[in-house]
Amino acid sequence: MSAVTDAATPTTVLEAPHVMEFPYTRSTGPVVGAFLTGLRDRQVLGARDSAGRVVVPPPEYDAGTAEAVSAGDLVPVASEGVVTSWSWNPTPRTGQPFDRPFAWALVRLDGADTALLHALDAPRDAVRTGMRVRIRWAQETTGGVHDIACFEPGEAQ
Amino acid sequence: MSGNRAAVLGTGQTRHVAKREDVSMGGLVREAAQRALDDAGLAWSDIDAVVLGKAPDMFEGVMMPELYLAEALGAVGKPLIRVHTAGSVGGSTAVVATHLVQAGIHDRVLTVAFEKQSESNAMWALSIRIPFSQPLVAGAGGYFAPIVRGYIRKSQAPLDTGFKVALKDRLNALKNPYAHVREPDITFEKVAESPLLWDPIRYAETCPSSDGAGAMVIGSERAAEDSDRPVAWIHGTAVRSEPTMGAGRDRVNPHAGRECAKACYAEAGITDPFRQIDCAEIYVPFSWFEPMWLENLGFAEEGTGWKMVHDGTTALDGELPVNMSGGVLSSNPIGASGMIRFLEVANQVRGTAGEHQVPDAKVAMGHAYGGGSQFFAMWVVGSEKP
Amino acid sequence: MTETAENDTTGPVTGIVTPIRLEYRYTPGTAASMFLRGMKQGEVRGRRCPSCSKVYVPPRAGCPMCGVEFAEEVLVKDTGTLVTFAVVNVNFANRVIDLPYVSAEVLFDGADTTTMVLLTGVPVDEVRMGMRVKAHWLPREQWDFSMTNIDHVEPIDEPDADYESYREHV
Amino acid sequence: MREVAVVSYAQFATRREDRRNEVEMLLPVLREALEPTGLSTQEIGFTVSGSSDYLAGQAFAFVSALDAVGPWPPIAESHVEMDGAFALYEAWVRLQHGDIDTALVYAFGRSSPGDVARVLCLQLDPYLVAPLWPDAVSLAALQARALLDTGGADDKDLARVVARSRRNAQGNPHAQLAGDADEGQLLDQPLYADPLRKHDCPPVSDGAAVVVLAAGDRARELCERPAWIRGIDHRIEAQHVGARDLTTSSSTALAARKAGLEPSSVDLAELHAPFSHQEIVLTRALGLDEDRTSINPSGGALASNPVMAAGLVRIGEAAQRLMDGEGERAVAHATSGPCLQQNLLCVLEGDQ
Repeated sequence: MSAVTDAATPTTVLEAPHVMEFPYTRSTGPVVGAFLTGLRDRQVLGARDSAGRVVVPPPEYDAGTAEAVSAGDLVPVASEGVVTSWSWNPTPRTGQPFDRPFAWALVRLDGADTALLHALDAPRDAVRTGMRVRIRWAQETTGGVHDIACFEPGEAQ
Repeated sequence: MSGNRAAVLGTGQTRHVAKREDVSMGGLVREAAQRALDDAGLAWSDIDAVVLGKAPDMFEGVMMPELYLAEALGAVGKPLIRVHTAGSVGGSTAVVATHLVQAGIHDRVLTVAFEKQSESNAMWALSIRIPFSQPLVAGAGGYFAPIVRGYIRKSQAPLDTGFKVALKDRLNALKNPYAHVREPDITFEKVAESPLLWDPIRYAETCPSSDGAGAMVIGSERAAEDSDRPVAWIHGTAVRSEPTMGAGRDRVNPHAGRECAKACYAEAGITDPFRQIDCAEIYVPFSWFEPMWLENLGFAEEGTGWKMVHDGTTALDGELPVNMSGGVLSSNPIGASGMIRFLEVANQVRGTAGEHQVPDAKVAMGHAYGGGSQFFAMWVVGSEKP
Repeated sequence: MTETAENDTTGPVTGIVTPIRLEYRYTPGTAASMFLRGMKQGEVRGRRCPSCSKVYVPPRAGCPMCGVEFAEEVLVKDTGTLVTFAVVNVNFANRVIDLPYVSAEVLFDGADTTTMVLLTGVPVDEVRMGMRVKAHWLPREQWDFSMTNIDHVEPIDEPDADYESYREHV
Repeated sequence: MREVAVVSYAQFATRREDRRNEVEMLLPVLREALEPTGLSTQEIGFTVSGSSDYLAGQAFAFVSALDAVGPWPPIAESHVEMDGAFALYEAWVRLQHGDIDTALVYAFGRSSPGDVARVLCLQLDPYLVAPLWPDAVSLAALQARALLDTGGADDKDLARVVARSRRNAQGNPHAQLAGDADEGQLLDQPLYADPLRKHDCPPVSDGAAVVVLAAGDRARELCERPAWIRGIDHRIEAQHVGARDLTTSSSTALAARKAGLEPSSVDLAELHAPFSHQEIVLTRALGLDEDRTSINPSGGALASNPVMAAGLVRIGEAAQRLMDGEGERAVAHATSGPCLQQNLLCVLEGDQ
C-alpha cells in the first residue's frame, strides 16, 4: 500500500495492488470441442458456412443464417497457409505466446476462406503479408489453442 | 401500459443444473433462445433485435460476452443490447426488450438471459476482496441474513415461516421439468434440520448455484395477432432503483420495491393486487424473502406477509400461488433468474405452464430484485389484450 | 498461463481451463482515503451530508440519498449499538475465521449508517439486537490504512438500546 | 418517431485520474449537466448508465456509481454493460413511449487502474482466442495492416488523422492529448505496434460523461437550441477478426443507413475511432467527405479515450456543437468490441 499526495487537494489518497485471479473451467460444447480435439491430433478443422466459405476456426452458429453448425460436418484444412495480415507486438504481455517481441498474424490456411489468429515466430524484417507459413505444433498437444505453438515461415513438412 | 401494445410470443428455458458440461456458453444461451423461437413458431430471420442480460462478467470471465455471443444469439447484422442490473437483470432485460416493442421500433425482439456459474464460482466472484475493504461479508447469505433477522424482529413472524416457504417451493419444483433442485423426499423436518449456514438462514432455505438460461420473444400487437400460438399480453412494466448504503434506508421493506410495484400496477390498471392478480413468480433467493416481498408488493399489510405462508395462501392451490415453478430457491442461474420469473408468469397466463399451471390464471406478476435489495424490475402480464 | 484440457488424452475434448489473472492499482477515492487515514490513527471518521445532516461511516464521496458532495468531517465514537447480525457457520476460500462467528451491523455512536464488524466476547446464543458494544482495536503498532484495525467489537456493560432508537437502521 | 433531443452535456476532463474513484468523478459532472436544465434527479423520467465491471476490476462497479445520482426517492433506472452511447439508445427508446419527457444518461470508466489493452482481451472468444491474450493494440494493428495492404491508405494518411486530432484537441478543454504536431514530425516517430506508431493509438484515459435528453416541447423549454436526434441505430458483426473484412465496417454502414444518414448534409462528425486507421475505415463506411464534413472537431478518441464513456462523449461533443450553433447537422458514432465489431450511429440536427 502506498499513499500519494496530490497538490490539488490536501487529501492523501491511498492506493494498493488489486489482483483478480481465477482458473475458469470452460465446457466447450461439440463444435469447439471437435476443433480442439482436432488440434490435439495436429489437425485443423473448419466449417463450411451458408455463403460457401470454409471458416476456421469453425463458428458454432452460422453468421449469415444463425443456424447451428454440426460438429459432424467439420472439414479438415491444411496446416500451412498464407499471411493475410500481421502486426508487430513490441511489448509482450503476460499470457501471450512469447515473452519477447513477436508478430501476430492472421493466416489463411490452405483450404480455408478465413484466417486464423496466432503468433508468428519470425524476425520482424522477414514478416510480409502474403508470406507462406506453417503451424509449429506444441511438443505435447492437450486439446487447447496452445496446441498450436505458433506459426513459422515455410511449408508443412 | 406505456407506448404500443406488446406481448410475449414464446418462451424457452434450459433444464437448470449445477454444471452444464455438455455445452459452451453459446450453446447454453442458444438452447433457451431456440426453444423460445420454437414456442413462438418463429424462425431466426423473424427476429429484429436481441437484448441479452447477465449478472457480473466475472462469473464467466468474459467481458461483455454479448460480443462473442453475436452468432449464437443470431444477432449478426442486428441491434444487440446487453443489460446488467445485478440480480434484477433478468427482469430488467425483459423490460428493455419490451420497451423496444412498445416504442414501435421493432415487431419481434428476442431477449435472453443466462449465467454459467460453473465456469467459475459464484461465492468467489461475490466475495472478491477489494483492497482496504472489510472481508467480513460471507457471500450473499452473509449480507441478507441480518436483514432477515430484521424482518423477524419487526414482524414477530414465527421462526418456522422460512421452512414452510422452502418446503412449498421444493415441492413445486417437482412439477417443473426445468427445475434444478429436486428432492422428492423433502419434508418439513428435513428443512428445519438442515445446517444453519447464516443464522437465521438454513441450508435448505437457500438457492442453488445453477447453469441456465431463459429466453422470450416479445412481439408487437401485429406480431401477436399474426401468431397462432397463445400469447401473454404485457399489461405493465416498471423498474426502480435506490442507493445501497443510504442512511436509514429500509432494507426489509425497500421503498424502491414499493414504488416499483405501485408504478407497475398503475400501468396495468391494478388497484387491489391480491384480488386482481391470480399468481406471481417472485425473486426469493432465501426463503424468508417470500413474506418480505409479499408485503413490499402490496399483497399483504406490512408485518403480516408471513401469515399468507402459514395459511397456505401462497401454495400452488392457494388463493395467491407464489413461485409455482419452485422459484429461485429451486433454480438460480443468477443473471437468468429474473427472466425465468417473468417467463414463468407469461406461461401461466398463456396456459402453457404444464404441471405447475394455475387453473384459469388470467393476470400474473413477475418480479426480480438485485444488489442490496435496491434494484427492482416487475411486470404484470395477462391473457387478455390490455 | 495456458489453458489445459480437463479431459483424458484420447476421448473428445469437452473442457478446458483458462486461468485469468488481472492486476490493477486500486484507489478507494478521496473520501474513503480520509476514513482510512483516520483508521491508521485509531479514529473513526465520518462525513456529514450538508443537505440531510446524516453522518456516513465509512464516508462515501457524496450522500447517496441527496446526490451532493459531503463537506463536513466528523469524528464518531467507537462505541455503538448492535442493530442486527448474522451468525455465520460457513467459510469461504478467501476468508478463514473460526466458526461460528457473529457478523454484526453496528451503529457507532454519532453515525447514521451501520458498519459490518466481527462481534466476540459473548456466547453466540446470547447475542441480541440492541446490545451496546465497543471496538477492540488491534495493538497500535499493527494499525494500517484499514477498517480491520478494529479487530472486532465486544459487549460493554450498558443496558441494551431501546428498539425504537435504532429501528430505522434494521 | 417522437422528437428527442440532447439538451445538456457535460464531461469530466479526461486524464489518468489517480485520486477520485468513479463516484467522485461522476458527481461534479452530473451536477454540471443537470444545472442548466434546472432538473433534479427526481424530476428525470428515466436514468440509464453504461460502464464495465472489468475496467474497474470489481463486480457491480455501477452499483456504487449510482450513489452519485442520489437516487432518492427511488428512480426509474437501468444499466447497460456497454459504452454509454448504448445507454443513450435505451433512453431514446424509453422516451418514444410518450409518458415521460426527460432522461438522464451517464457513463464512466477508469482505464488507468489496469492494463486496459490486456483487460479487453477478455472480450474475445473465451475458448479459442482469449487464451492467447491478443491485446487490443495488436488487434488494431492487424486491422491497420489490412487497410494499408489494400493500397487505399498509407502511413501519411494515418499521420494526417493524428495531426488533425491533436490540432482540433487544442480547442477542447477536456482533451488529454493536444498539440501542433505536423505530419512529417509524426512520421519521424518510430513504429511501435508495426504498422502503428504510438500516436496512432489512444491515450489511457479515465473519464465520465453525462447527457440529458428531452422530448418534444420539453426539449425546447429546457434548452435554447436542442440537438435533435433524427436517427439512431446500432448493428453488430460476428467477432472473429480473421473472418471479417477489416478494411471496411459493414455494421457501421448498415447502422448509418438505418439511422437515415445523408452523408453529404453532415457538417461535423464525431467518430469513435480509438486508432487512427479506424477513423479512415469509418469515414469511408459512412461516405463522409472530409472537405464537406469536419471530422472529430473535438480531437476524437485519439485525444482522449475514456473506455465505456468515449462513445457517449462523441454524441455529447457533436450535440454540444450543434447547441452552440457550430453546425446544422452532425453524426456521432460509438464502437465496441475488437476492430470495430459493434457500431452505433446517431444523426443529429440543430434546432431550426
